[in-house]
Amino acid sequence: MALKKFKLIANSNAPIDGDIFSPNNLAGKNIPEILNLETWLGKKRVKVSEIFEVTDESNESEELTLVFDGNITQVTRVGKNMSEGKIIVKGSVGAFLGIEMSGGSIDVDGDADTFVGMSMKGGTIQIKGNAGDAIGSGYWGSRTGMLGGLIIVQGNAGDEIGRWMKAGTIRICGNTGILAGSRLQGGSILIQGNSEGKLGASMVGGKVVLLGKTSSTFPSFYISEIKSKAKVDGEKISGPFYSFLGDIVENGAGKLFISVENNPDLKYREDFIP
Amino acid sequence: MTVISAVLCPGCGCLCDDTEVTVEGDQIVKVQSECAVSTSKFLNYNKHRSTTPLQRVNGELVQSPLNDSVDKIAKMLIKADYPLIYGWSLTSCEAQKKGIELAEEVGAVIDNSTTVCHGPSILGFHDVGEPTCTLGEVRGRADLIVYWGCNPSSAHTRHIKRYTSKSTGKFRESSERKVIVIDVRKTPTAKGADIFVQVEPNKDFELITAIKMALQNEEIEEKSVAGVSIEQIEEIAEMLRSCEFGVLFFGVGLTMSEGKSRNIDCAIGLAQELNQWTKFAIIPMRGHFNVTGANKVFTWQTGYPFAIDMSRGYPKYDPGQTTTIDVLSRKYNDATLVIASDPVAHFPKNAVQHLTSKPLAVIDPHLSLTAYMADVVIPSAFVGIETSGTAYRMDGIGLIMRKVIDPPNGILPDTEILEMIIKRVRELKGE
Amino acid sequence: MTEFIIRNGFVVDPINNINCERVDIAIKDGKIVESVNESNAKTIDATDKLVMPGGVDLHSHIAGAKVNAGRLLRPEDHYKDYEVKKGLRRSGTGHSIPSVFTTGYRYAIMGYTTVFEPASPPIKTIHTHDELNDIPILDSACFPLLGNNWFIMEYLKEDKLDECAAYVSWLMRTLKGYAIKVVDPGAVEAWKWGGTSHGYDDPVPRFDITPREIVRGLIKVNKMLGLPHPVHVHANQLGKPGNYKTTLETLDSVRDLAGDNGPIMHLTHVQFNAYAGVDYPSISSGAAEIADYVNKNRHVSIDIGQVMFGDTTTMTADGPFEYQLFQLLRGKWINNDVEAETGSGIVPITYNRSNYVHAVMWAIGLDLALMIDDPWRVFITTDHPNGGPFTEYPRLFSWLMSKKARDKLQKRMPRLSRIRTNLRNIDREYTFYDLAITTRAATAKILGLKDKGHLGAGADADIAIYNINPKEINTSLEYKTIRKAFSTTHITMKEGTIVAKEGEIVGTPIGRTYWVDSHVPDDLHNSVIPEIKRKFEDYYTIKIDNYHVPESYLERSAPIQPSEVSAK
Amino acid sequence: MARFILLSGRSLVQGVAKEAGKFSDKYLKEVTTCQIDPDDIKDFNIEPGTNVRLTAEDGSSVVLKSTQSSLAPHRGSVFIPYGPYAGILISSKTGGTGMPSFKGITIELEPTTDEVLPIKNLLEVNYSRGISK
Repeated sequence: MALKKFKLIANSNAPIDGDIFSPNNLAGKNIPEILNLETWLGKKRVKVSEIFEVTDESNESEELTLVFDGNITQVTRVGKNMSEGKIIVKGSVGAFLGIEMSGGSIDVDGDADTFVGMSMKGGTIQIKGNAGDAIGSGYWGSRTGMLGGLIIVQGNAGDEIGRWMKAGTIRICGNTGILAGSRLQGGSILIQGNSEGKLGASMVGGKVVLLGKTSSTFPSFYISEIKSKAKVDGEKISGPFYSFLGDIVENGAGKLFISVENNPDLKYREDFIP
Repeated sequence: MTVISAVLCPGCGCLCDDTEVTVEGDQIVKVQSECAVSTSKFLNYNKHRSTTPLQRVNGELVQSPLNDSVDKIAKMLIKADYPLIYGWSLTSCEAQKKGIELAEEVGAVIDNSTTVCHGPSILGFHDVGEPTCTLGEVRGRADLIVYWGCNPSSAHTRHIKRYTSKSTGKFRESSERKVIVIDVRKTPTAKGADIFVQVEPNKDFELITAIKMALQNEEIEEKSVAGVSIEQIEEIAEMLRSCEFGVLFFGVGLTMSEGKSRNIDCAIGLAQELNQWTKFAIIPMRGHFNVTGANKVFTWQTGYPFAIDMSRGYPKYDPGQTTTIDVLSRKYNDATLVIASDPVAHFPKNAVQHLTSKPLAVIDPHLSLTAYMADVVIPSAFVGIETSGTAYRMDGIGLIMRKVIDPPNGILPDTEILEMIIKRVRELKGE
Repeated sequence: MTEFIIRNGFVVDPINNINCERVDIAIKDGKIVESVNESNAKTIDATDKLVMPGGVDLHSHIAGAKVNAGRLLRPEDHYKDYEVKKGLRRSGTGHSIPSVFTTGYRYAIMGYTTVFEPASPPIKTIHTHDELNDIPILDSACFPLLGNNWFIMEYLKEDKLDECAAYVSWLMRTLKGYAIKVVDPGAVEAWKWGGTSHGYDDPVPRFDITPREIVRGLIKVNKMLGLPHPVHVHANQLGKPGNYKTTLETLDSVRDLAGDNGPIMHLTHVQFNAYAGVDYPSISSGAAEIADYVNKNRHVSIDIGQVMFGDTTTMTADGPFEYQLFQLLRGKWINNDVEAETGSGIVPITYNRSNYVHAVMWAIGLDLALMIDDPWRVFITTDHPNGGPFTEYPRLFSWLMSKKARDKLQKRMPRLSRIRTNLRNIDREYTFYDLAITTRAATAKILGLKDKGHLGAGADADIAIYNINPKEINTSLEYKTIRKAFSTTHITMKEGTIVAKEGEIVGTPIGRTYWVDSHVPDDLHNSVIPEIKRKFEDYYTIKIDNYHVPESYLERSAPIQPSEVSAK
Repeated sequence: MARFILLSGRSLVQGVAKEAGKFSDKYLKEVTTCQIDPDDIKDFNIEPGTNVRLTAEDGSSVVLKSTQSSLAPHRGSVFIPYGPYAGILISSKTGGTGMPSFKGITIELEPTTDEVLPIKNLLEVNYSRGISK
């Protein structure tokens, strides 16, 4: 199969709808056909040829690979609905990356804007830089976030990651903002860095594991024990961890694991271990 | 001399409708109102305004003909790849409708100032709903009033007297009511409360959660939460649970601080849960006099309350992307029309930086700070003083605002200015 | 204005006793006329098509505070169902609670031209009119909610019927309202103190009046004022197993007030009030008992409030009902109590075919439609959007017209739901004539709209032409064709303007807003006004002057004169 | 230099003064005050009425006039009424909600001898185009 390379040449900073850029959608299309596809640059209906240079390169992979050369921060919804193939962004990318994707993989060298993997069902998204807010969440009002798949952020992530998430895994290698795992219903969130707080607010299920430190914990999480390891996606993560259950006020049975070593402030909670 | 009564006040979201205005010739000479903001508004509305449109020429704003200014705005919006139309909270529903029509016509993002006041309330509302009531229900029944992160004594000066603790309703004397104020500072409202609870900044979510725990008789494994003692938390919970009709008013103290939309989600959840024990409602304290109307009109015409992207000819709603601050900070928009709002006076620095680096037009009765930085300014008539129109009170009651005085010669209402722009846009597009 | 002749269609016009006959219809100045000058008139060829009067929906929540709150609550309901601006067509969003423009277009595309909003909190009626003004094409009106109104409860408690009538009359005129609407009488006031259960004879807290007294009082008032529509009642105990008894009690409580002029009470979305059983696991159909009562008593009409499977949004002035639904579903919940008048609640719901309770509800709606013999007194609604969005009507029509269609679906529902309802034993199938009665002729009649629901000379030229040949189709078997045909008209005409053509919007005239210009004798009026003003100051947080909806506020005002003013 | 939490919000005077015009002295005076807790004033040796410089995390800064808060105690937080001065310090990070952080952001505060800029100059210094007139 082929590799298609895209270079952004738009002379406007208006948002571009990238929903046509998925391996599913471009499979079997040649360069002229791709250049002739239409999308939106702000309010203007444009041909791909007006905003991208596209070149063909063969590779050995059996799957179609789309490579974006350089920053495409104004391009949103890249990889929408994709179920196969690969997208590589050699730079930073706009919001809604991999929205509703169910398979395949997306690699971003730079940063990603908000709502990475919104309503995602499967597949893998990997961000080498930082990612914005509400990773793995769902559409407003739907009370359903990510349903499956894996999101890895090598850098830091914003607020409210995994909001309303039901299944799948989010791994943040750096730090996160507030409210990671808020309204979490299932799935796992692993934060290797620090959390700015309000961890797991209103969660009812699923698991949040924090290796770094958090400024505070909610009173509505009850400590149950100190565990030496936490499991995320079958992988055993070494602790020890304070293991909490919550969010009590939501009748929640979510699990919150917080590093003992990095959170000496929480020592007083040990008195409450049943 | 004419005395006009039952005048609606365009001062704030309370939309008090018992103002009496005395007009002599072309001047308002007297205002009967118990509110300093209202009096100031009626007596000063006519200052700091231009009576002709202005355009920027060589860096200076100079007087310009109306038609030419309309033409400039139409062209600016047509030419832009991603225009933004922002404001709407200080004008009528009729003008807001024209705004949607214009946005649809030019493919703009249209947003109202909800985006920087109660936007998070709406986002929280999308997830959980809201048990609420009109202000008359509060006056008629409530024996417990909670003000959380709001300061009506300063921002909604007659709220307490007209609707809550100092009012008397069919089933409730003012003496039977208790007031709890929860805020980060001991505000003037707090000083008049039965109980003041000082919450640490950014810890409202934690405090609401702790109150829920106390309601559910869950043990709190802390000595205090958010700077509030467990004893006081339990006391508040008991008051909430045992009242006959309680209402929680919340302000931007809750929507703007850490947690934003989740604070509201959590607070609404508290109000919903309290209905197991008693009757409980929650009401947002809306600031600008018709920001509620902007949400209503936008919603019935498009399905969404704010942050609507019309760039593809249909309403698309992606708060966090299509919200004004997010559009500006990503430098997406390449032209802006501001109407009935003054973002330069309130927005964060880098948002204003982008706003003022691209073509900018303003429609406003005042020469606002934004107007001073604009390329085109069209002065408009004051809604609720110089022109009539519908507005919605903070609790969703629609009221028709009166016109009490004529605008200066040549000054048109927003509706007419917008109609002219729409017409010009259609002409230029060859429709 | 253009003149038209619609030629060669098969016309179904029950009011004029026309049943699938080839009749040409002449149109001039927005009205149907005996004939037009054929050389000037444009011909619309309706050969082998079905021609009916425009649809008249008497109960559909399309405008006002709670409808809009529903839209606001549910961006997820409509973000994938949108309409792009195109020509005359404004953009919008749809699914269960469409935005205003989309509401008008979608109704018009299905051949409906008159749709009434059945619940307007009086103090929020400016809002209702705001939206009705913005709904294109459709003629409309709104019913003020009066069943929990403080003035009314006080007047009726004190037996001040004349004063009550004067108040209602003032209200209709002040608000530009059309009919008296009663929702869960007395119980909403009780709910304002947190009470959630209220029987027909339970006194309202602090008012000491029962729902029975409120309903009877308002029916008397309605008669005194000669309002064009019977009192429109949403009965107590909605949604509760066993509630069919309350429904029968309500119907029978006003039998002695009946006259010779047909129904005095319209009981709405009766499906939700026709449950036997004692709890949800034992819920079953009480439709037979209600149908039997309606068949035997001419003082009542009903609409069914059919449940359609899928996701929708329940919304009603019945706040206590929605609170109980919230307790059951634990999802989103809105409650909004309105000062001195009424309340409302909203809860999203997904009706699921394999859910026993939902399957029973589904069958009950059809039980009612098929077991009540007189199509002039049973109307087809989904109580949009409570039972399902109005856009589901074509599917509902296909079930009414084809036993095969409903049997096929019911086979895939829980067995008990089939046993505990009547539908499986009902063979009746609606004809096109029945359908035309129940969706336009009878609804126009019960609303008192003389120019609607028929195609005789003098009627408004509101016409739906469907792509179906009623002479050739076997409706029992070809239910999919029925569904398709009623989804999209060939042509919809509103007052002589072609508004929709094969699913495209081609005209967007402004619809009328009907209201009743009700009056009582001056001396009576003058005697109550001071008291109304005094109480108003106490009960409300706005000035009485600002309660008023001026006639000029309506985009297109259509006042109706009541038939007689008979207050003593 | 001390770290504080910044709260910006409406004040009655600001509400009344803005109706009198955003170039009025009254408005300027109100929106350029920084209200500090009396104990913080003592601890950090700030003379009420003297100027202080507030600097946000991104380096943006404004000079305001310090005043002793009448709504104390609120140690660790300072209050500025809404206005273009507060705007300079506020972050446009919305957390995916559209709402910038008007309240609860961290700032550095230090005494300064620099003057409080008039509004016109404030806008000229911070934005790409000046104001006219």
